Amino acid sequence: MNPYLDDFPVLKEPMNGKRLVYLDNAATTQKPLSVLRAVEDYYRAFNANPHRGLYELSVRATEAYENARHQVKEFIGADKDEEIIFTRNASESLNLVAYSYGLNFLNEGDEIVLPVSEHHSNLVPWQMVAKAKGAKLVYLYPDATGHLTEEEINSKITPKTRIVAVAHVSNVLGTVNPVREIAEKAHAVGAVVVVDCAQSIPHYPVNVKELDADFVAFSGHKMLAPMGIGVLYGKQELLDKMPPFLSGGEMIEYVYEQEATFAPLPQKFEAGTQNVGGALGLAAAIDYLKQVGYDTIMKTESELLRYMLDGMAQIPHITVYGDTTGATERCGVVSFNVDDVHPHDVSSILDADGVAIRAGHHCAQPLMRYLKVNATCRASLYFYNTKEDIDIFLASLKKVRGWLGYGA
Amino acid sequence: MNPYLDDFPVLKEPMNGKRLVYLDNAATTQKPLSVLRAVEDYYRAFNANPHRGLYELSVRATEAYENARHQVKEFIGADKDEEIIFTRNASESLNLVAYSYGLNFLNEGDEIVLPVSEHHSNLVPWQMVAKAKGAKLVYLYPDATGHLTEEEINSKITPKTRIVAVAHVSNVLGTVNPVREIAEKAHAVGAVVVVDCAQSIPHYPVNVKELDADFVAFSGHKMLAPMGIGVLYGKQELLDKMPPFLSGGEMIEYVYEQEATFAPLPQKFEAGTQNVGGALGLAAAIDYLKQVGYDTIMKTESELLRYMLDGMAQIPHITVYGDTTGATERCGVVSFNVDDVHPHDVSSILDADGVAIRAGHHCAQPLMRYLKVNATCRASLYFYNTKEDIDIFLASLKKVRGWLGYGA
Amino acid sequence: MGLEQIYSEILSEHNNSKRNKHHIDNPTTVLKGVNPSCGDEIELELRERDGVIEDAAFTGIGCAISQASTSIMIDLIKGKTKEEAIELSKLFFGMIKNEITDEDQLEPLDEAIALKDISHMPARVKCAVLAWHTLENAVEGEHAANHEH
Amino acid sequence: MGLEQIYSEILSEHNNSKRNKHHIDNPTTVLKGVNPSCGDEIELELRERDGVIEDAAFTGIGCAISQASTSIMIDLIKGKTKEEAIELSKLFFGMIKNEITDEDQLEPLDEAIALKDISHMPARVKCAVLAWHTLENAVEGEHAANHEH
Ligand SMILES: Cc1ncc(COP(=O)(O)O)c(C=O)c1O
Ligand SMILES: Cc1ncc(COP(=O)(O)O)c(C=O)c1O
Repeated sequence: MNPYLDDFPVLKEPMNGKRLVYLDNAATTQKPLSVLRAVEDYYRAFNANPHRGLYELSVRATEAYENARHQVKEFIGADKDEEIIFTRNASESLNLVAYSYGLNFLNEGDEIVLPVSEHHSNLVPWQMVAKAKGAKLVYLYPDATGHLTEEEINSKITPKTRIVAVAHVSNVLGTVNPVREIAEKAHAVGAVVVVDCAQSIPHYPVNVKELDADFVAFSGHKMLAPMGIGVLYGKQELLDKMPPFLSGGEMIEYVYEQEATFAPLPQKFEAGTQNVGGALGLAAAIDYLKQVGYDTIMKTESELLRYMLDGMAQIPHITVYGDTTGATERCGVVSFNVDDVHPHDVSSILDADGVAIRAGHHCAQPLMRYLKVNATCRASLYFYNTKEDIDIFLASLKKVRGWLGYGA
Repeated sequence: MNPYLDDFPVLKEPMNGKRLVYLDNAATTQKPLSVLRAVEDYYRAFNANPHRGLYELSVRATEAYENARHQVKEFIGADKDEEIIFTRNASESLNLVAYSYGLNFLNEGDEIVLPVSEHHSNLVPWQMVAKAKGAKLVYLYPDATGHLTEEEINSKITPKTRIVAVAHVSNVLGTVNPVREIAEKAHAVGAVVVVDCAQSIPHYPVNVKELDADFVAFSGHKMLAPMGIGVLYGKQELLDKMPPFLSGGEMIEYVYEQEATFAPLPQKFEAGTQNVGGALGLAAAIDYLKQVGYDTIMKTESELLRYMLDGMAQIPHITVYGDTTGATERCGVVSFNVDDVHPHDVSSILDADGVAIRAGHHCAQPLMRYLKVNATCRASLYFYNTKEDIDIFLASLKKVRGWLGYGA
Repeated sequence: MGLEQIYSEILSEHNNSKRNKHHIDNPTTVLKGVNPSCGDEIELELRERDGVIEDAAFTGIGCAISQASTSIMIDLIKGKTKEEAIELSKLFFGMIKNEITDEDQLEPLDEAIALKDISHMPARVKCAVLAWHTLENAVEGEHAANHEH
Repeated sequence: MGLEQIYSEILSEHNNSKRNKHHIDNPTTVLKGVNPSCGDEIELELRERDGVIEDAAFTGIGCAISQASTSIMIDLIKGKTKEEAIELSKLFFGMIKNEITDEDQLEPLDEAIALKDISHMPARVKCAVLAWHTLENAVEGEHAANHEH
């Protein structure tokens, strides 16, 4: 038995009369009871607007909020608490960089380099910047196993490059991108590196120093925390020179009728009342992750991944995209198709067996086009999944073509 | 006994050894158990990424999220669900309008009219727009009771006016602004009206049609809901012609390498994974507010307000700002000062008696300058407050000058 | 869920047979219908004469439900007047929204009744209605694809 | 909380008396210190000769804690060398951060010891340290007000 299941009540609820097999962890993870409790305790005992009040309740809320920031800082190995900005989700974090850095430090003809596999949230904001500033988007294309070759990286990152935006782990192929090598190359030409860690930090230790990232974005809800809280890490020297993004309460210093001066970091980038409950939920999620340990998480997931890929290899009429063997360093995200069956039908059929997978473009339409598919199915793992989950998934998958009147 | 106290556990926790007297409701309100339960139920039973999955769990999450939107729409009397955008807080809602409407539909020399009493969140974003577009900020100044006269409104709103930004209720003086009259005047000159309802909707019925507002912003956390969820209402014809603000997942239609097309409303303005738990918390808060009823809320608060103002009038050396008698239509927000005592000291001294009030500029520095004060104390009511709360507040307030060695 | 009812023989037959999936001669209307959120895309071709739909067919890609729904619709509307086609589409929307449940009333929908239980699969409703929305737009002369779901 | 200790006689006395609140003749350094978040603003004036702080005073507005803390500090540093003043400020920060608690060690702070319990009121710490941060900046020749809290 998986020792963590008891902490996730939703995984024990029957779904369509069957036990839920939750394999859409790349979309969002389930939340352990300790996280729910942390949020509830806050609202039950010391809910107040932080930073604003001088009274005890507000002081406690402020302390808890700032401790959560400190915990995030420690968790990702940043230098200072000021480098941690709380946002709503990874998308907002990336938009913050695009608006506040991109629109202010890019010029006509500058290039933004990014893999074609990026999630729309690390792609569409750069289209906006490119359009506004007359900059150019230059794409990196992966090889057949989903990997970016050194050659591809070296040929695309040039002295014209001002920004390299790259996911640590692809949400479609599970590929671990060579962020450190990309950052080295980017820094050699004076570009800044924006790393989307939305899909890595739930499964992999993320250390901003080791990645040598200038900015790092991720979402709480993909790493056991509640929805509505995200993080942007930025090197202080960069954040310091960037203008505010959202403006309003809390992020100011002096406000006159016609102009304003702004608070120091991190408040400069946190306008309005922040999601203290969410930040405390994220802190509790970090505690839980630490307790489980990345070693256990990686070991569990890579075993399950191999088991799943082996099982899928034995079912005819299935195409897996990217690395199909689990041989390279990759995360437990598997995109695939069933011959002649639309991914939406696959997903509906699996759902009838209580198996939750995702079907569609996974917010990565340029990659879909590059892979020459319209959509794919995607099964994604987390440490609370079990071999039994995979068995049920495989059994259901075997029946798919039959449902639609094809031979197996 | 106040029949609602049992629903708010934090109000029964002792604070500094005393019962908590929470009078900082304008900053954030406490949350009833039903709201906490709604959020927890979601995470325990059907947490999933909405809109993205075809499986049962995600369908349930999507339905619940869209029902919450529908409930907000009904609550504020909007025409269509599409006109309700979920944001992080009122500040983000106002920034969305500033960025997406202001930066795109204003030109040099255009004027933005706003009361000098606006919260920084409905003021600093307009400074940003004015600076970027060469537009001009024109301020409305209140009279001695805090009210905007017809004369002031008529003289400032002119054919040059493109935007009028106004709070329904001031977070410093509690004044109810004549939004309908302002909107009439603004529409007559073709300007759009942005109404900040952050301080009204917790206490007052808000109907976007009756206000004749083009945009309405508010925060969940000030109306019993969790932090991390806010609302922007916009008239569909306006939202339709505005470009997206945040970009990324969920808000797109087709994404190509160099360009993208965008989803219809409301998704166009909701990039990335949304705060479903927060939206359900807001829906539960609306249910709770409906159950209490605005009649009861307004009656309770106006009685408490009069009791408080009467009591304060009997304490020497106290100055109340704005309407000091409760004679005009106003909400239960009272800003005041104690002669010779800095508001921070007042707040610390009251805190020792378990009384939570706020001291400072209340995110309204231009108003502070206009009132010729550096800062004020602010006590703000909600329907769960009691006469006993006010008695404790008044008793503590009487002692303040003594603590600092002044005669009473 | 009634997956059996939905992925019934009729559906898989229509999905597999390419009977109605081709181009027609001299179409009077060609209209695209898309579901951006799931990537389904059909192109409906109609040839009308004197207000009657003489011939119809479609091309495009999509899931079994949208493909079968389109094919079944084409079987139904061929030889019907434009008004009759619009009546059928209203009946179809009524069935999918679970507003019309009476079997007798639904009778004119014939094979399309196999899609009745889609009303219990909200995520797939837009697959089932794509063809019918496109038809409505084609017949009523609107030239934009309908994005509603 | 120990509000009694904090709003003690010493504090209210220093807050009320305007003994150190004025301008001085021929100041060698004048430096502003601000707490934007609470609006406190002081201007510290020092006259140094041969490395000794001959005279000091302040003007400005703020809460009882920041006013008293400033006044007490001025009493303490007058006649001290710059190095001694910096030593005192380190001791003060140590006390406020609750890092130095030993009474004997704190002795040089004299009346300022009345502010010890501010360490339990995090929201007011920045009021207590404003003057001392301004002093540090003034003595070390930095010309920007210190925004840290
Ligand atoms: C009138 C008014 N507008 C806007 C806001 C901003 O709300 P939030 O901080 O939740 O974004 C507030 C509250 O702080 C307010 O009182
Ligand atoms: C790689 C990647 N980046 C960014 C995001 C966006 O995260 P969110 O939707 O929480 O903003 C996601 C998840 O959807 C993702 O998988």
